Amino acid sequence: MTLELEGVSHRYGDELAVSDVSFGAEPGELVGLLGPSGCGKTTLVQAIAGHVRPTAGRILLRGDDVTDTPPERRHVSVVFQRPTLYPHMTVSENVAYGLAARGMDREERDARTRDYLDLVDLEEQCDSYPTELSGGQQRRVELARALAPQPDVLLLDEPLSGLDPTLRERLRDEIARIQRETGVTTLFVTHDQEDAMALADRLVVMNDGRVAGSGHPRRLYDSPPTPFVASFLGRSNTLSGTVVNQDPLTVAFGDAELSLDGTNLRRSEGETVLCHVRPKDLSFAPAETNGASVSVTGEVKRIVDLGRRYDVTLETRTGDEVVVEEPARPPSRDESVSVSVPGDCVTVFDGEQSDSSRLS
Amino acid sequence: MTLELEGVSHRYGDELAVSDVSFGAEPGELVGLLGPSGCGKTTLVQAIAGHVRPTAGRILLRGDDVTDTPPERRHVSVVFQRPTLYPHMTVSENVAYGLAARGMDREERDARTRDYLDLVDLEEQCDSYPTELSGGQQRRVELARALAPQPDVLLLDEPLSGLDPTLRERLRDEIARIQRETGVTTLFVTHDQEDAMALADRLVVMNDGRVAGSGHPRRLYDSPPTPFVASFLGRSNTLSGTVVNQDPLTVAFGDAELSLDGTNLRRSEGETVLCHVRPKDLSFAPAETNGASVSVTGEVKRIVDLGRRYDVTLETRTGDEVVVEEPARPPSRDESVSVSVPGDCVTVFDGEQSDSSRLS
Amino acid sequence: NRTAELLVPALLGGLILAYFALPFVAFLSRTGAANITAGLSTPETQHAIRNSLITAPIATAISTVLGVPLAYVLARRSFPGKRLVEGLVVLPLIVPPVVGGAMIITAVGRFTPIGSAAAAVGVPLTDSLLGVVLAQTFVAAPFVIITARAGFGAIDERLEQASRSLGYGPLATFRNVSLPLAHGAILAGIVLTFARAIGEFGATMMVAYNPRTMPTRIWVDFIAGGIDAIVPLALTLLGITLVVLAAVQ
Amino acid sequence: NRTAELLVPALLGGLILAYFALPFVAFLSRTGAANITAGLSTPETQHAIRNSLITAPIATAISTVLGVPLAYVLARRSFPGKRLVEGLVVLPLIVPPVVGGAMIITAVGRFTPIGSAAAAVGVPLTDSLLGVVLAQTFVAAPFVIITARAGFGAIDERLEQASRSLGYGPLATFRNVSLPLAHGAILAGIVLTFARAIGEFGATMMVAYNPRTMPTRIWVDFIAGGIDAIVPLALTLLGITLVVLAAVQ
Repeated sequence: MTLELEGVSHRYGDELAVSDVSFGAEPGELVGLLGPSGCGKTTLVQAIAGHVRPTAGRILLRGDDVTDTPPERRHVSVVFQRPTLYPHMTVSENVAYGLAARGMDREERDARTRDYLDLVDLEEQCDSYPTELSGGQQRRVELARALAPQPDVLLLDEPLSGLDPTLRERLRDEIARIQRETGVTTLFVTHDQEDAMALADRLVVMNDGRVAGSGHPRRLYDSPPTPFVASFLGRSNTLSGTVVNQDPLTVAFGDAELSLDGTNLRRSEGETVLCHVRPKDLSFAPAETNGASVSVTGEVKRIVDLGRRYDVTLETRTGDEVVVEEPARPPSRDESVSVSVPGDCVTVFDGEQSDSSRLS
Repeated sequence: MTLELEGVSHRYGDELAVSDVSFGAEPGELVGLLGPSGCGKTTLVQAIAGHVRPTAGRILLRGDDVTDTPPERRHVSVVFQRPTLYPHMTVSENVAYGLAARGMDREERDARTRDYLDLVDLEEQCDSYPTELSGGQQRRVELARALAPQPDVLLLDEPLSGLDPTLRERLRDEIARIQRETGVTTLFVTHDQEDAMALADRLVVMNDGRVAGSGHPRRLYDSPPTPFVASFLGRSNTLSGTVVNQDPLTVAFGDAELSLDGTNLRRSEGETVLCHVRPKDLSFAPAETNGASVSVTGEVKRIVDLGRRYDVTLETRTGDEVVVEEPARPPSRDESVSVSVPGDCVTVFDGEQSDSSRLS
Repeated sequence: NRTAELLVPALLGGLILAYFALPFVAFLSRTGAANITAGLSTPETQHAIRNSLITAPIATAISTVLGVPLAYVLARRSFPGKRLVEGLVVLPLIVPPVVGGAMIITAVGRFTPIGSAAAAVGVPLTDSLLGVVLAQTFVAAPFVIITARAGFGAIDERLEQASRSLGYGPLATFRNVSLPLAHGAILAGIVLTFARAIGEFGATMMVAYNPRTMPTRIWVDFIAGGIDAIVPLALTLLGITLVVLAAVQ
Repeated sequence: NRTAELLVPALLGGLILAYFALPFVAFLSRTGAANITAGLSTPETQHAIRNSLITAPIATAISTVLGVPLAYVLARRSFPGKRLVEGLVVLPLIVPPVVGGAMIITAVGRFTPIGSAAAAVGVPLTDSLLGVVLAQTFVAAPFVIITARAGFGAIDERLEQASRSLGYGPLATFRNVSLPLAHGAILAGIVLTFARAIGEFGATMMVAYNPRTMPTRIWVDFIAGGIDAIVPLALTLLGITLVVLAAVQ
C-alpha cells in the first residue's frame, strides 16, 4: 500500500474529531474520501500531510510509519480548497518551488517545470503572476505545483468546492486525466457525491468522525451498507415493510409482497424492516405484482420540475413518503398512482442501525 | 407587476457589471435569477434592495419608481448567502427587529414574531442566540426575520450556497413551502441550475451582465434561445450539421439526415449550423434513421460511472464530442456505437450567435 | 523535533519579553521600600492627580465623540481625498510628542492670533488645563480612531444592509447594529486613548508645563528628589491606567 | 439625501481632522521665519542629531530582530501562558513613558546591582547612549511586534503548509513564504517603531537626560529660548521621521 491509516483518532480538546479510522490506497489508486462537512475529513488530510499529529493510530507511507515525520519529509503534496499559490512568485516559480527543495539543478528544474505546465496546458502563462489567472487556471497551476516533485501521495482537499458547475465539471475531467497520465496515488476529499463517484476507484464514506462504509463506488451506491451511506451517496427512499417469510426473505408493503433473494439478512416473521430504494429505480407502472417486483400505490403530493427530470413525491397508503424520479411525463397532483419497486434495487436495513445512523 | 427593472445598467469605475437588464415579477411569483459568478446577479440584488444606485435605468416596486428611494423605505427584504443574524440579539429579537421599525406595538409584535417562528418551525429556539443554532436553523431564522415585516418583495441571494447537498435540498423544499404559504413575491438568485429549476415559476438567465434568456423553466430548458442558456441550464451537446433542405429544415450529420419541423429558422442549403441536444435525450439504439430521428455513430472515448447514471463520451465520425447519459448498461470503451438523436429534442443555433455567446 | 523549531524565536522573543518584564517587576518590588501615603500627601502631588483625572477623561471623551463617527466613515465609505484624511489621522502618531507640542504652540500659543484672542477672553490655550487637554487630544485621539475603524471594518456590511432593508435609517442602523457589534473595538480604542492621554508627557511639557499633571509632576520631582521621590506618584499613575484597562476587559 | 447621512460624521470628524491639521500647517508656515541652517549649526544641536541617528536605528533593529520571531509565534501557535505574553507585549504601550523610564531606572539604574556592575566595567546603562537605546527599545518595540503579528496572522496558514509539503522545513518556509508575504506589515511596524524611538522623550528624560537626543535637546532649547529657538531642530526631527516613512511606502 502506498498510504495506510491504522486506527487513526484525533481529539481537539474535548471534541473527538476522528475516531478509529483505517483505510489505505494502493499504488496509482484514486481513493475518494466522502462525507458531510464536519465529518473529520479535513483533520485526516492534515494528519496525512503531517500538520496534525493524531492522538492515536498510525499513518504509513510506502510501509514506513510517518506519524511523527514532519511534512517536508513525507513526499505528500496537498491541493487545498482555497488557492495557496504564492502571490510573490510567477507561475513557473510556483511550480518550481517544490523542485528546488529537493536540490534539483537549474536545468532539470526548468525542464520539469515546463513538463508539468504542459501537463496542465498552461505553458504560455509561465511568467504570469497568480492574480493574473482565472480561478480555473489557478487550480491547474496548483495541481502542477503539487505534482512536479512527483509525490508519493497527492491529497486533493475539496479542490472543486465553490466553483461554478460548468467549471467544476471541466476541472473534474482535467483531474481525472492528469491522475491517469501521472499515475499518482491520490486521495480526493469531497462532500459532493457526484464528484466522488465520477473520479474515485474506491470510496471511503465518513460520518461523524468514523468510516460509514467503503468499497467500489458502484457497489456502495447499489448496495449501501448503512442508511447513512444510502442517503449520502444519492437520494434514497425508505419504505417500512413487514417480514412475512424468512427464506427467501419476503417483505409485505400493505397487500403487496416482495421476495428479496439477494440478501443474507435473517429476520423473524412479523418483524418490521426498513427498505431502501433509490428514486431513479422507481417507475410508474400498471399495478402488477410478481415475485421480482412489487407495486406500491400512493397519492401524488408534489411535483418538482428540474428540467432533466421531474421529482414526484407521493404518500403511500402505509404513510411513507416516496420520491420517484420520472424523466418524461409526470402524473398530476393528487392523482392516485402505482409505483413499481424492483426487488433487486431494494436494500433492507436493521431498524435500530437505521435509527442510530440517520442523518441529523 | 410587483417588481420591475427597466434597462438597468451599472458600472463600477470602468467596468460594466450590469448592462441594460429588464425583467419583472408578478405578485406572488417566484422568479429565479440564474447565472455564473460575476454575471452581475449580486449587483442587481444590491440595486433592487437599494444599496447600489444603478448608473442607468429604473427600478419600480408596485409601480412606483424607487431608484432613488433609500433601502429602509422600499419594503424589500433580503436573505444573503452568508448569515446576517445579529449575534447580540436572541432569535425572537432578530425576528422582531424589522417589526419595531414599523412602529408596531409590543403585543402585536410578539404575536407576529411567534407566527413567523412557527412558520419556520423554530418556536422553541426563540430565546437562543444565533451562535447556538445549526447552519440550517440560522437560515430559517433569517427567512423568518425577512418575512415577518411582510415585505413586498423577498430577495434570496444564493441562500443555499455552501451547504451540504442533503441540507441544501431540505432547505430548498422549505423555501418552496414558505413561499407558497406566504405568497410573497420572491426573486431567487443562484448559480445553481437545479435549485433554480426546482423553485422558480419563471427564470431569468444572465451572462456577462446581460439577460441571456428568460421564460418558463421547462420551456427554457427544452428550447434554449442561445447556446449559453442551453449549456448553463443543463449539460448540452453541440453537433455541427449541414443544411440540405430549407422547408422543412433538414440537416445532415455525415450521411444521416434529420428534418426539424419545429424550427422557424431560415437557412440556405449548404450552410453549417450548430445543433444542440441534451445528453439525457440521446440513447444507444440500433442504427435506424427516419425523418423524426437520426442515428449518429461514433467511438466510445470515456465512461464515467456516477452511480445514478453513466456518462458516456464518444467522438462522432464528424469529429464532434458527444456525451450520452445512460441510466443502466453502458457500452465498453473504444466500442463503435450508434446514438439515436430525436429531432424534437434538437435546437438549431446560428453559427455566429453561438460563437459570441459561448462559455469562456 | 517540533519544539526545536521554536527554539530561535523563543530565545529572541524571550529576551525582549524579559526586558519588558524586568523593569516592571523591579519597579513593583521597589514600592515596598517607599512610603506611598506620605508620598501622595503633598498638595502638589494631589493637584497633579486632580489635574490628570480632569484632563485625561475630557481628552478621551473629545477624541471618542469626534473620532468614532470618523472611524465609521473611513471603514465604510470611499471619497475623494480619503488618503489625505487617513494620512492626517496617523500624523499625530508619527510626529514626536515634543514636536507635536511645538506644533500646537505655533497654532494656539500665547503670541498667535487664536491664542491671544482666547487669552484675552480669559481662556488661555497654553499653560492651562485646556492646554493639557489640547496636548493630550492631539497625541491620543488617533488610537480610538484607528481601533474603532478596524472594529467597524470587521463587521460584515451585509448586517447593516439587512437592517436598512428591515426599515431602519442609517443612524438607527449605526446605533442598533454597527455600534453594538464594534463596541469591543471601540472600548479598546478608548482605553488606549485614555492611557496615552493620562500618560502624555512630551507635548504637555511644551504646551502646558504648568499646571502640572501627574507625568510632569513626576519629572519635576525626579529632578528634585531622584527615583525614590517619584515611586508613589508613578505607581498611582500606573495603577489608574491598569485599573481602567482591567475595568473594560 | 444620501449625503445628508454623512453630515454628522463629517462635521464631527472634520473638527478633529482640522485640529490635527492646524498645528501641522501652523508649524510649517512658521519655518519660513526661522533660520534653519543657523539653528542647526551649534555643536549641541549637531550632537543631538548624531545621538538620535545612532540610537533610534539601533533600538529599531533590536526591536525588529527580537520582536518579529515573537510576532510569528504569537500569530501561529497557542501555548500555555500565551495570554501573559500578550499582556507583556502591550504593557510598554499602556505604561506612561515617564513611568516606563522610572521602571527602567529601578531595574538598571546606577544604584541597582545590574546598573552598578555595568558601570563598573565602563558601560553605564543610564545617562549614556546605551541608556537612550534602552529607553527607546522599551517604549517602541511593541509597535513592530503588534504590527508584524497582525501581518503574519493575515497569511492563510495553508500557504505555509503547502510549502512544508513541498519539502521545506519550518525555517525555510518562514523565509520563503511567511516573511515575504508579511513584509509590508513588518515594514510598517519597523517605521512605527523607528518613529516612536527617534521621537521618544518621556522615558529618555528619566533614563538618559544626558547625552541629549533631538527630543531632549528640543526641550532644553525651548526652556532657554522659546518656540523660535527650536523650530529648526523640530523640523529636522519631523523631516527625518517623514522621510523614513515615505521611503518605505
